[in-house]
Amino acid sequence: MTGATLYGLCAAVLVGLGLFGLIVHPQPLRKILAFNLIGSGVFVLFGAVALRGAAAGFGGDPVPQALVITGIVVAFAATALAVALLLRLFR
Amino acid sequence: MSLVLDGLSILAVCAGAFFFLAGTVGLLRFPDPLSRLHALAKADNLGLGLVVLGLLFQAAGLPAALKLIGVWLLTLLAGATVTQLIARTVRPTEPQA
Amino acid sequence: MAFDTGLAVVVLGVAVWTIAARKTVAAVAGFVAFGLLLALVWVRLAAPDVALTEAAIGSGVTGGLLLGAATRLRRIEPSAAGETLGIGLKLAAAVLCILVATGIAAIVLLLPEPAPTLAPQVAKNLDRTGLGNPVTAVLMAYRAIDTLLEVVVLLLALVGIWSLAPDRAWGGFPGARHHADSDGLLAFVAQLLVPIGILVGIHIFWVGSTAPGGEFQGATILAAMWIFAVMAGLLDTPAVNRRWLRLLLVIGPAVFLAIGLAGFAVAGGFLAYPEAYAKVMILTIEVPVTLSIAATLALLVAGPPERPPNG
Amino acid sequence: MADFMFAATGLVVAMVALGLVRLLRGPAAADRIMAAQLLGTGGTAALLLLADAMRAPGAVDVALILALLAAFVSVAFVNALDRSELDRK
Amino acid sequence: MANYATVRGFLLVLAIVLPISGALLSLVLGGRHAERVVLILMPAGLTIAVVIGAAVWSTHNALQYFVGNWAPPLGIAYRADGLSAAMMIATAVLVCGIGLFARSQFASPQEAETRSPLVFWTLLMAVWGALNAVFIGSDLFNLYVALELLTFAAVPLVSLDGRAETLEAALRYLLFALLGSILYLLGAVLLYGAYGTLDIVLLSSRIQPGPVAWAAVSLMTAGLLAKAALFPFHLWLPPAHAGAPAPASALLSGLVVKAPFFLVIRLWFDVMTRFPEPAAAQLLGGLGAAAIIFGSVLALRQVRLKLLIAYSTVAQIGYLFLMFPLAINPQTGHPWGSTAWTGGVLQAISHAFAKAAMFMAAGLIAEALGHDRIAGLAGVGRVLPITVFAFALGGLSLMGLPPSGGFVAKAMLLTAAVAGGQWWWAVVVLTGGLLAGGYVFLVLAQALADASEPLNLLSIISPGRQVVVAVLALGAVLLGFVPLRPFELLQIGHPDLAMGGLR
Repeated sequence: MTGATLYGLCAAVLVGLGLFGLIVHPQPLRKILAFNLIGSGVFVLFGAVALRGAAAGFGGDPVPQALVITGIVVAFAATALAVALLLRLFR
Repeated sequence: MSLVLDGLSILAVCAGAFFFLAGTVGLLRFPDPLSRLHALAKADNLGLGLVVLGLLFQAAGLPAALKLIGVWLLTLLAGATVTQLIARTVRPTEPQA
Repeated sequence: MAFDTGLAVVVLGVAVWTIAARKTVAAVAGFVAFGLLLALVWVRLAAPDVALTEAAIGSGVTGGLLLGAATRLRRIEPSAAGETLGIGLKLAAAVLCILVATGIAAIVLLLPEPAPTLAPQVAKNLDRTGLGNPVTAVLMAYRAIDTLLEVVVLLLALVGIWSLAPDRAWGGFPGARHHADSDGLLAFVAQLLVPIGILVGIHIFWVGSTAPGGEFQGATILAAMWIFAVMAGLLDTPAVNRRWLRLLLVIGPAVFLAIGLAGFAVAGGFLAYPEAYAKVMILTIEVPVTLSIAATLALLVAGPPERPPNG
Repeated sequence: MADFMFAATGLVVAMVALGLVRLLRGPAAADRIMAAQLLGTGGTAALLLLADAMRAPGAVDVALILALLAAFVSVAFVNALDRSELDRK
Repeated sequence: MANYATVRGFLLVLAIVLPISGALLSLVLGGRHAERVVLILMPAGLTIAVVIGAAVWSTHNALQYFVGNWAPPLGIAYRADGLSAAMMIATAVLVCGIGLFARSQFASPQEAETRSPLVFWTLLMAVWGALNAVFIGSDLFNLYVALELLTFAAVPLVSLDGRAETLEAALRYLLFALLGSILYLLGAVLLYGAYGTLDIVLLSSRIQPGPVAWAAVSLMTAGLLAKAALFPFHLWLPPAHAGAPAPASALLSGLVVKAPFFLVIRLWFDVMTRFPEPAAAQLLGGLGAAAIIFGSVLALRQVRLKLLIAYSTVAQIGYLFLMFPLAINPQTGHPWGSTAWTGGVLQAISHAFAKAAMFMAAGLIAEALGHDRIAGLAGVGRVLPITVFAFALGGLSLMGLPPSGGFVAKAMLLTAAVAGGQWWWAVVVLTGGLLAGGYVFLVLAQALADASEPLNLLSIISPGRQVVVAVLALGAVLLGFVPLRPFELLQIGHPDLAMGGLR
């Protein structure tokens, strides 16, 4: 098994775990946390895909790597908005 | 020459790893927060210091070496502060998180 | 390989913890650790640019934000929690999630060999962007419109957070006013650390055109340092109705748009750069964008205005 | 040498993972911050070692950021503790 | 020719850049200027949409533009086919209507800037830009960013009044939307990993039937369904759409939920164009049918007008998804030629007009009476005749009665169902129409009844706002008078389609 496959499988488990947390946890903050876990899983999957595409002297395909950077920033914005809503709701 | 440097690296990194081990054991085994704090503050800074020392023998050039030392100094500084801040929160009425 | 397997196991273990922990604060603490371990994973995935982003945003700022929220909510949340699922539904959810995970895992194993990749195309056109870092080339040239829209996404999230302010506090100051602590320790350290952090942030931004780094990573560090200074009582958050603040927030996307439109005139297309000036134009975009992102990220963490503008 | 560095990285990660138990169990908030601190330092060390093992100098910058932001997270946590006291009043 | 291509490409860029600039300007100028910026940009945006539509119509070809002159797969393409153009025009008209309607509710402050006007005007522009980006997007990741843009613009509109219940609705909406986006992204990365491109056109030629494509498309569809609030993911919609201020409800119910639906069309008819999957299409149709029945029955049981309209949205979204089993059917030939496809899209557009008008009508009624309890509506017909008339016109379209866009749409779906030998969908369409008739009648019967005592009006509603609502409702009706030929616009940009024509 290659590193890319290993981390790809790891990503699959992360998505499953996060999905479970999102469904079963009643508290919103735990749901937000679980959403971040799913997000991380998806991003690692991007990383595994990038690593598989290593070529032209690059350690990985730069396109999916760049997409992950965008994705992480968007996920942060989502988390910040959700947390602000939550704090306002329970204040 | 490179063999000697490698040897020194291995020695220092091993010593560093040992301090991390000690810090972790302290964190897990010591009975109260304050003694855990002391164990940790010493161990992790020394551990990182030794690891940095070990890596210095391998450093590619002066800028790289300076960067390594910079990382260590930064951690030292941050660690000292945070230790102080934590000590302040450890009071009889401390909140249970 | 043994190292990777070990790392993957630890990552999954911590992930399980963040889902399974009973206390929210503990789960969030687990998530911070998770982010840190992911930074290691990204280094192993030969993606240092992403590792920087994960360390800065994924673990650092998100961690700070969530820890803050969990701590503030810990007394209220248990009582406010909705209904818990019954054991049967939980089991059904578990089965569903295992199915999804297995499915994705199977797809991972089925992905074609050799893997399709755009790396050669990225490399072939790298000269035309004047950049040395392929990831920055993707973000600022090939897929620049993604980046432009993303900066706007961040701004919208901020507008959304501001919209949660009470009407009387509109235009006012986000968050509580922090005062320097009694022994001045935090303020002292902030005075020491913040300048260093700003230098590190600028460094990470600056090397981004040739080496791992870039505007998002640099901006996040700048934002963290600013929040640090606020927490230490060195600064207050700015009132959100200040014109300079609005300008600071908008200058990045505005310059991005302007240079993009200028591309029609000088290079025959939106967000196209003439080869000779590509690097200069990209840098001209990146500097204000970094400032805007830093301000936006910091204010996202600061939250909605809580104190009215005049008093 | 790379093998040794990988092994050392693995060892430090393992130590950090063990320290996590304290992070997760608490009981006091202080314990969690302490463990987070160990995590930051250990993570920094692991990244530096990994940078050497993989000949990836970019990872040193990651370590730098981690060192900087570990302090930030700890301070944010302490700060939130104060704030939650404030909320209660 | 090259010059012409640049000019046309400029239009596509402008369709996104103009509203986004509007949002930025509103934010930076603030105060009274936010509203002015929007009012100035509205006609410009409408013009752009119409010109794009005209260009597509006259060239009988999709407009295409490579951003930064980087061709896919490395770069990102924008592409406007007939469907994009139709959606953009409808969006532009509705945004203008909503903007005019919202002027008094979100009137600009005389002195200091106030919260809700600034947020509303900024986000109105942002929603517009995001919708256009979705409609002309041709790159799966760029579409993800556009969807997130839409989410962040839409969620704060829900909780604009700051009440706890709307905050809760906004949070729930956000969580559903985020789950939807992340599932969509998961599918996208699988497709990239297998085929090395995110561009829809390239992907459609490279994709092969098999577990990878199948899993990716299912994940993306599931995510989009969560965002489109298709049964059983509809739980977030009623509180969110009913809780928002009326102009925001109109925007959310009329337009925002159509964006994920639009992307499901893109996925199923553009990406998977060579591999129709009738069984999966039947499943989508089944969910749609469940949504129609379930949403309509729940709408009948509501006591508050805005919630009734919100549940009706749940039902009407169901109709949209009937086009999948009807269009992807071995017996009716290629999907693009099929009546069902046109009917489904027409349903999306006419529902947008009808629903926007109904939500705004409900808003006016609530503003006048101070409540929106259906049982207390007696006498409203006398006080706000134009408003109630507009509500009735919108209702016509929901029921599918002539003359209305809804009638033509539903008639097309019915025809396709009968022609394709899938009579069970016809039963669903008819039942849904009857139930819609029930809940619309419920409201009208109350509103047109004589009040037992004189109505106590909280505020006088200006005729201008009532007229705006009536014009939008008339738009839904007028769609029913459009002769069939212009509907060919919807099919431009799909080479395999010209042969099919309308049956």
